[in-house]
Amino acid sequence: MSQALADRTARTGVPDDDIAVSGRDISVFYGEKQALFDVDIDIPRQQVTSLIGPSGCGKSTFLRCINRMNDTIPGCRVTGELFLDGEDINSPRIDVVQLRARVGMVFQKPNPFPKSIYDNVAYGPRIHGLVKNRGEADEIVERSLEKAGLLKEVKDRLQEPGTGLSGGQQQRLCIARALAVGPEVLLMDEPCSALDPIATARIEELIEELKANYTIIIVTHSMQQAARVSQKTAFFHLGQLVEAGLTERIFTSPEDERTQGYITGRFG
Amino acid sequence: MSQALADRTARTGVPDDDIAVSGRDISVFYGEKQALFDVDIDIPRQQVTSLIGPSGCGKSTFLRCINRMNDTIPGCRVTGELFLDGEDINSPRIDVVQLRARVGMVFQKPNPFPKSIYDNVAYGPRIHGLVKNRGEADEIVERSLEKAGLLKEVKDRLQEPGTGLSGGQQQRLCIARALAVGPEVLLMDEPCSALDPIATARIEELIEELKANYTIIIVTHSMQQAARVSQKTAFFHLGQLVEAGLTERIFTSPEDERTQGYITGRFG
Amino acid sequence: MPVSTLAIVLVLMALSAFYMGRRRATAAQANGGYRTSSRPHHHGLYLAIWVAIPAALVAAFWLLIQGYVIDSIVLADLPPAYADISPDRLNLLLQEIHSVAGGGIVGREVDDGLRLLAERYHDLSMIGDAARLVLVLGLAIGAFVFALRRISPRLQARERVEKVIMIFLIVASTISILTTVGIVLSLLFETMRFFDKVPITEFLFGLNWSPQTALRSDQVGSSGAFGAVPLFAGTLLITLIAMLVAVPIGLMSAVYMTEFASPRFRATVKPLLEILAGVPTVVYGFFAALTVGVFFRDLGDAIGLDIVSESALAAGVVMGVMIIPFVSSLSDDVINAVPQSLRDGSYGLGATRAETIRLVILPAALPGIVGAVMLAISRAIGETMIVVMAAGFAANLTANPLEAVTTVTVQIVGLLVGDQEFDSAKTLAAFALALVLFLVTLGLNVMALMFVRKYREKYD
Amino acid sequence: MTDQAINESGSESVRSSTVSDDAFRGRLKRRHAADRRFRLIGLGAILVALTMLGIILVSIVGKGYTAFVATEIMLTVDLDRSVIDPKGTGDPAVIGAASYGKLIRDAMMAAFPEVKERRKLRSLFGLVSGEASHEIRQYVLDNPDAIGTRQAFWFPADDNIDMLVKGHIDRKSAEGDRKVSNDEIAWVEQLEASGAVRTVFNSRFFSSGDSREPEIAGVWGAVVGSFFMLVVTLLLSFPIAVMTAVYLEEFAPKNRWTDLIEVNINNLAAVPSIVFGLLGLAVFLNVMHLPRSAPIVGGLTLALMTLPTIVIAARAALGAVPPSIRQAALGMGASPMQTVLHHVLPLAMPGILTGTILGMARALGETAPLLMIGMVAFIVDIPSGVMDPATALPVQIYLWADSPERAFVEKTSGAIMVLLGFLIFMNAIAVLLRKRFERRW
Amino acid sequence: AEARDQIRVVGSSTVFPFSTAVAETFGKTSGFKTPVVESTGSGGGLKLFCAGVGPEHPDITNASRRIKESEVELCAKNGVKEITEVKIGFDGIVFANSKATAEVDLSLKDIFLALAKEVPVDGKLVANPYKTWKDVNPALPATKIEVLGPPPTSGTRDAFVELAMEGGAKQIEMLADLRESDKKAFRAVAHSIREDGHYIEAGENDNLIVQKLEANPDAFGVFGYSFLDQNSDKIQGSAIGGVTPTFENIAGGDYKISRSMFFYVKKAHVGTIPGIKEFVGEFTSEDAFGEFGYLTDKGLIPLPEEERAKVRDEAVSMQSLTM
Ligand SMILES: Nc1ncnc2c1ncn2[C@@H]1O[C@H](COP(=O)(O)OP(=O)(O)OP(=O)(O)O)[C@@H](O)[C@H]1O
Ligand SMILES: Nc1ncnc2c1ncn2[C@@H]1O[C@H](COP(=O)(O)OP(=O)(O)OP(=O)(O)O)[C@@H](O)[C@H]1O
Ligand SMILES: [Mg+2]
Ligand SMILES: [Mg+2]
Ligand SMILES: O=P([O-])([O-])[O-]
Repeated sequence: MSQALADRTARTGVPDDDIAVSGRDISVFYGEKQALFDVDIDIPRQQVTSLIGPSGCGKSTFLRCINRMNDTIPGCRVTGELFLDGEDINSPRIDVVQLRARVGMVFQKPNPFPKSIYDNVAYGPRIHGLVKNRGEADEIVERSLEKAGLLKEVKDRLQEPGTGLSGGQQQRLCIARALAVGPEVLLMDEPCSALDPIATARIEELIEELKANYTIIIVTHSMQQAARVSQKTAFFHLGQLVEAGLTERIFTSPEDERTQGYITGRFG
Repeated sequence: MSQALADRTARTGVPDDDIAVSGRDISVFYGEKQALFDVDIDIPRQQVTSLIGPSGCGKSTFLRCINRMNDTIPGCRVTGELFLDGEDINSPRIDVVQLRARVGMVFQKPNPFPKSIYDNVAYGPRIHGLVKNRGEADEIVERSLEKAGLLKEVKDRLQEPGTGLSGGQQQRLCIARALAVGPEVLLMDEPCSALDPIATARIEELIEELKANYTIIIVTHSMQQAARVSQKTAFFHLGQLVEAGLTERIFTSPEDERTQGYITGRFG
Repeated sequence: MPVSTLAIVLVLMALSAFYMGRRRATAAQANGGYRTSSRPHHHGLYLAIWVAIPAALVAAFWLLIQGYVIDSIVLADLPPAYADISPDRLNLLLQEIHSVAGGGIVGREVDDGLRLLAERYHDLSMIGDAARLVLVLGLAIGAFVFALRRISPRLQARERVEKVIMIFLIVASTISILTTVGIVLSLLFETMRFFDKVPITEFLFGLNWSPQTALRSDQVGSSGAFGAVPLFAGTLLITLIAMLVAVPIGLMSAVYMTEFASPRFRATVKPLLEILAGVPTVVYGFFAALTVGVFFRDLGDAIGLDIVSESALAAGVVMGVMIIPFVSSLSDDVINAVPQSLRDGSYGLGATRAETIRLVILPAALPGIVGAVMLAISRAIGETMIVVMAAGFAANLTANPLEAVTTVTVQIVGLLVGDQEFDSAKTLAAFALALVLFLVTLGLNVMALMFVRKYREKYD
Repeated sequence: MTDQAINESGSESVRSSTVSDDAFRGRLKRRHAADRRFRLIGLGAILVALTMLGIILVSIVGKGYTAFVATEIMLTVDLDRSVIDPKGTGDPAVIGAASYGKLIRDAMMAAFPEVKERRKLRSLFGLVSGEASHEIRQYVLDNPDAIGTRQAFWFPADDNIDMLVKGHIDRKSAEGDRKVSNDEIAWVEQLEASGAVRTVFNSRFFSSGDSREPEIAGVWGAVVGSFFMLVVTLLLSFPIAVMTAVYLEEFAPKNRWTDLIEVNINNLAAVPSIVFGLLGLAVFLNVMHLPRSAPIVGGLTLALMTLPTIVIAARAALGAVPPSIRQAALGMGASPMQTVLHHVLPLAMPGILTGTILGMARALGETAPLLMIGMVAFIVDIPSGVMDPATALPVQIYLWADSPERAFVEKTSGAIMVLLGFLIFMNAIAVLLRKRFERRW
Repeated sequence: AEARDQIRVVGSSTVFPFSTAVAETFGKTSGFKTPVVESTGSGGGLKLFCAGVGPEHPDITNASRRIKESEVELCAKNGVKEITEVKIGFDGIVFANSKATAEVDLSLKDIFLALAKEVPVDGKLVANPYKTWKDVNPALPATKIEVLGPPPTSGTRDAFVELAMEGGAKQIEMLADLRESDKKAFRAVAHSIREDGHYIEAGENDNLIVQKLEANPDAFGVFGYSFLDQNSDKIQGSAIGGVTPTFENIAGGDYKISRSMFFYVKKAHVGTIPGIKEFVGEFTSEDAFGEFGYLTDKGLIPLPEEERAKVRDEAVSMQSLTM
């Protein structure tokens, strides 16, 4: 680990403690099939990093490495090293529960629990003991729903099941649920894919706000969105990290021709 | 029915037989809650119609009326009349199975069957008897996957489960599955929400192609996409159809101020 | 043609009808290029149904009545030798006729009269069999021709076939109702006779059960008491103990198998546990009576508790062991069916496995788990042998699991297989017990249904 | 999150470095401990259940494995023509009617010439099973040429001798305390010394029907009876239960009537099995006049008993299939029936099969309802169809367990082992099927 | 209705072991099919037997007690008018305990006092206060009274109550007086067994009781003689009034607690169902129920010789039962 860390500054030119997440030689296999190939990446603290790339290129797979969600997929194997604040998250000393509390995630397919909207949001704070009583829980639920831009639509039906919401509402519910725990790093797998422009704008604002305190990694297919919200962008292709760097640079003068090809393709 | 039909030409200015789907006074209730209010709409044949509007406004709900998928939601009640090629689809003489074969649907949340990729696509043609033997099935599967832009990625793993695909791949699989049946009308509920620009472009091309023979209704949150692919656009708000018309007109000179507000909001 | 051959012929005819229907529809489709929602195999099924079902129904009906009809024809004009036979011997005469006609032996000389009757019976049977054959095959062929004519591109064969399937489904569902009606009817009359002898209030609210009534008329005996409360209390107590064993062990086993264990472990352990459900209850009975009961008694002796060896505890614990797989396997299946995305959602928030299971998975699987538990409770309430052997017949009204109690089922079995008399309150009590138990469990189930309705979480 | 933290960070932060602070760590420790406990409890639960299973199996096998071997005694029998066929007719009817018991008795007296006293002779003749004379008879009928020769035969020993040889009777206990006399022990020891006693695999146990003589009693009749019965049960209960479940869960309108059916089915599961026996008695015997003691009646009765179990399990399994699968299929233009047959039912199949396993296991092990329909009976002949009188394995066990003869103790356990073998075989098939259908989504 | 060529026997579980042994031998030697013998209990058997004539009804029923008048009436009502009764021997009911404990000698009075629900104390009937055998009779050990016996639903229990309990009650003066004055009241006392845990109503599985006695040396059990015979290495029968339950004592009538066993033949079926006569002949042959017959090996206590001859004659000639 120390060797790898030592190399880092040299390679990235970013001082160590500005790097929240850094991956070295990350490969992921689903059974026989390799989905990620030797990814080396550094993700700056308290900034927004976008992951872009064609469908099936491994963005979600990479995202799931960061909070070790890949552990839950049978037959999935991750090699290489991934550091969060300088700690190897795959080391046995790391507690995946704490890791996942620190690294929140919004999934690509909205997956609300078959519980009430309220309980969906209150779930995280409750299990982590962040709330002591009903009052605190109410507050945190309200605040999180508000941030995710859902409060207005659901405030008079908080006790109805989360599964009865529209697709976009479900997605915002999942965002609220992740925010309620107050993670340090937030992984968002296409958080706006089911959202209309207004809701999208709301989420982008939120991202802007959160950036002050959180490290955010967002998978998006909208290059405009990537350009709007992120400071850094990483481009994946066929399981490889082709190029990563400042968003501006990636969009204006990509080094790799695959990147070039992708971003100059028709817009999404 | 006849009265309603008679009214139509007058109202829309479009000759009858160019209208594929037309709705009159459609309201939808989920239990007590009303989700759609008296929607009157005409959807032209062999064109693309976009449904836009903020999340939760009832786009999916309306889409599900057209192939009567709302029948499957317990407690959901639809009133009003909906005509497909002049036939009332809610009439008892209509066979919903045949209706759904004629009106294909791609759902907002990808829902592949827990079967192999191949079987996912071949399922529709098989039950509708569109294929007689393995060879024909192979062909139709290949063609549909190709059209949905998925073939390249999955052609060497057709026998693996469809649930093991990435989010975007699953969505394209669902599109391929719907295409395989060769419906007359295709309902697409945010078909590109999980897709990258290239795949999106592929689907948009496909829509362009299909338009020649199919009537397509697409829910999208991307106004650019609506502008690119559709000839007509309908804007929903809080369960009401606020405005519908030629896409160009809607985007350039909306009549209703809610539409105005929505399309001049920040872009998605 | 014997019945089995006829059945096989019908099946073969249905099969060929299926193929023909399919062929014809395929051909029509190739020519006409039509499109309906019916596939060629639907047409095949349509044809097969027409061929098989009416014919099978008629055959079954014929079979049912042929015997009676022929018997009554044969008996209608008896030869003079049998003219004055008493009605209750007719039955025996028939037996003899059947025996002789079938070439079997009879324990007496076969006289002419009998032989004549037997021949007549034989002839009539042959005629009946032939007529049945002709009718059934004729019907099958007729239906085939009729249905084949109707096969056309326009025919909505799938709808018809599905309608027939639906009828089958509905008929199947009503079998449970018929079973219930059958049970109630087979209990009701005896129960009413019982309540003629013992007032219903005494039965329902009496605290003393002691069916020590005399069985013989020359035997006076004590009058006996028929207060069923101790039996129901005993049933409740033992069921409760059984559930205290089975639900935690079963549920935790299911949870461990689905959420913690490797698939290999699960694949081995689950069937192993299922063996527990199939060990004959007699074996459990011996186990409870001789091993567990004695073990608890000795344990009690060691710590200064007075535990009888027929304690409710022993019977309940062993019964609990028996029904573990009802809880574990069924819960395992429904837990396994909870979509992975829900687990992901919870893990992604930093929940531990235990939290995910308790707060997300179990609630989502609740209706199925309640179903499993209800099934286990049902099994416990209805179980007999274990309790007969391990807990015995002592009707104590107590909530103390260390004492002996008895259950409703024990008494039912005791009363029914013991020395019985057709109209003594003692024998009739079994029917009353069964009926009341039936009603009590009905109440329990209504409550369970309402519970599930209330707490159901529908995922997806 | 402490109150202070909230105040400090204000509304700005759900943000909580709180997930890294000490309080959080402390809680985390406890949560992990709880998690480990939970896991251990799970493992413990399985271990408890398996231990119970182990204890039961061990006690059965420990008592019963000796049922699979039988003691045999060798006797040299003179197939005396003057006894078997004095006139030399060669007519099987004559040969069959001869007194083979006498041949055995003669052989015994020849082996122990010193025994003369009438009473002692009686017990000497009792060393070999009464079956010996039937065996000789069969042998002579099959080999008429052997008449007049002397041949050595292995005969099954009497049950008490069998118990003695297997060590279930203590040779050292006082004579009055055991079923074998000192003389008998001496004779057996003499035979043992000359190698005329052996224990062999008890094939008769697996091939013959019931008998009142433990040494020749077998389970085959009961196995066949159980088989016929379960075939009837399975053929009826499985399809009917699945159809019922499908109708109720997928098609039936949700109204009072279907609620009634649902409650009713659940309630049927709680009906004591003996009451199903009463029902079977009333309906199948008294109304439909099917024969008593026949597997078809047993099968029908058990089918009614098994039905609710499978229905309940199947409904739970169908209900657990996510709605999105149904939506997908319906959206493709599959009819509701096709949706169910193609997608929902296969996905629910593991649960349905579990219910079937449990229900059939119960049907296989059930005695009480069979009491009422005449299957608790002594039946020697092996049934050849569902209409023949038959008994079933659990009934055989029940009857043997209640027989006075000591030798039936091991037979009882042996029969239990056979039943468990039957059960495991039956379950194995279902488990394999179930595995094929199992998947997570 | 199918033709039947196989005898069907139903009835008492006590007679079952003997009836089946006869059936097996009959099947092997007679050329007829082996009869099907069903264990339904005496009452259940008679109920089936009396349900009517015809192939669907049994031909013979076993009983461990005599048929009751009401049952004969029921039979007659259903057309079963002629019945032949055959008495086959005795069944001793023993009072036994584990060999690990000392043998005891009980009087019927001791048994009554130990097991009755109410016993006379100082001229009044009170709920049975005795806890140990010593309380009942100072000569007995001071162990807790614990008796495993059949439940009230069993025929064995009826016989035990009638022979042992009632016999014991008669030996108590006060109850003997009561018997003179009010027979009914006397019987109510004599026939009621205590229900406070000292008498444990075990099932009808006698093997189970034997094994429970082994596990619990202080307990006594009430069951049939054959089980004592087969388990003489583990359990011992208590002497009743100085007489031990041995084969000879029961056969000779010295041992008081024993009852007769019967079977009943439906005469109407003789001649129609093949083999009934022969079966009855086999059952009543000296080889079967005689002193050295195979049934005695199975635990049957044979009738005295003259009675056997009489029974045989009446059986073979199918003499009708008259009550
Ligand atoms: N099954 C249901 N039960 C109850 N309410 C529902 C259900 N499905 C949708 N709704 C409600 O109906 C309204 C319209 O939902 P619909 O799914 O049509 O929205 P939408 O326009 O598709 O939104 P989105 O873009 O977020 O998918 C929403 O308020 C939603 O919460
Ligand atoms: N559970 C799985 N089992 C097997 N293969 C998988 C699994 N999940 C993903 N894959 C494969 O791994 C590759 C990368 O998948 P991933 O989900 O990371 O793609 P993605 O970049 O997120 O795509 P999208 O934008 O479509 O969501 C794909 O080829 C996919 O088919
Ligand atoms: Mg993805
Ligand atoms: Mg929607
Ligand atoms: O079965 P029994 O009537 O003899 O107790």
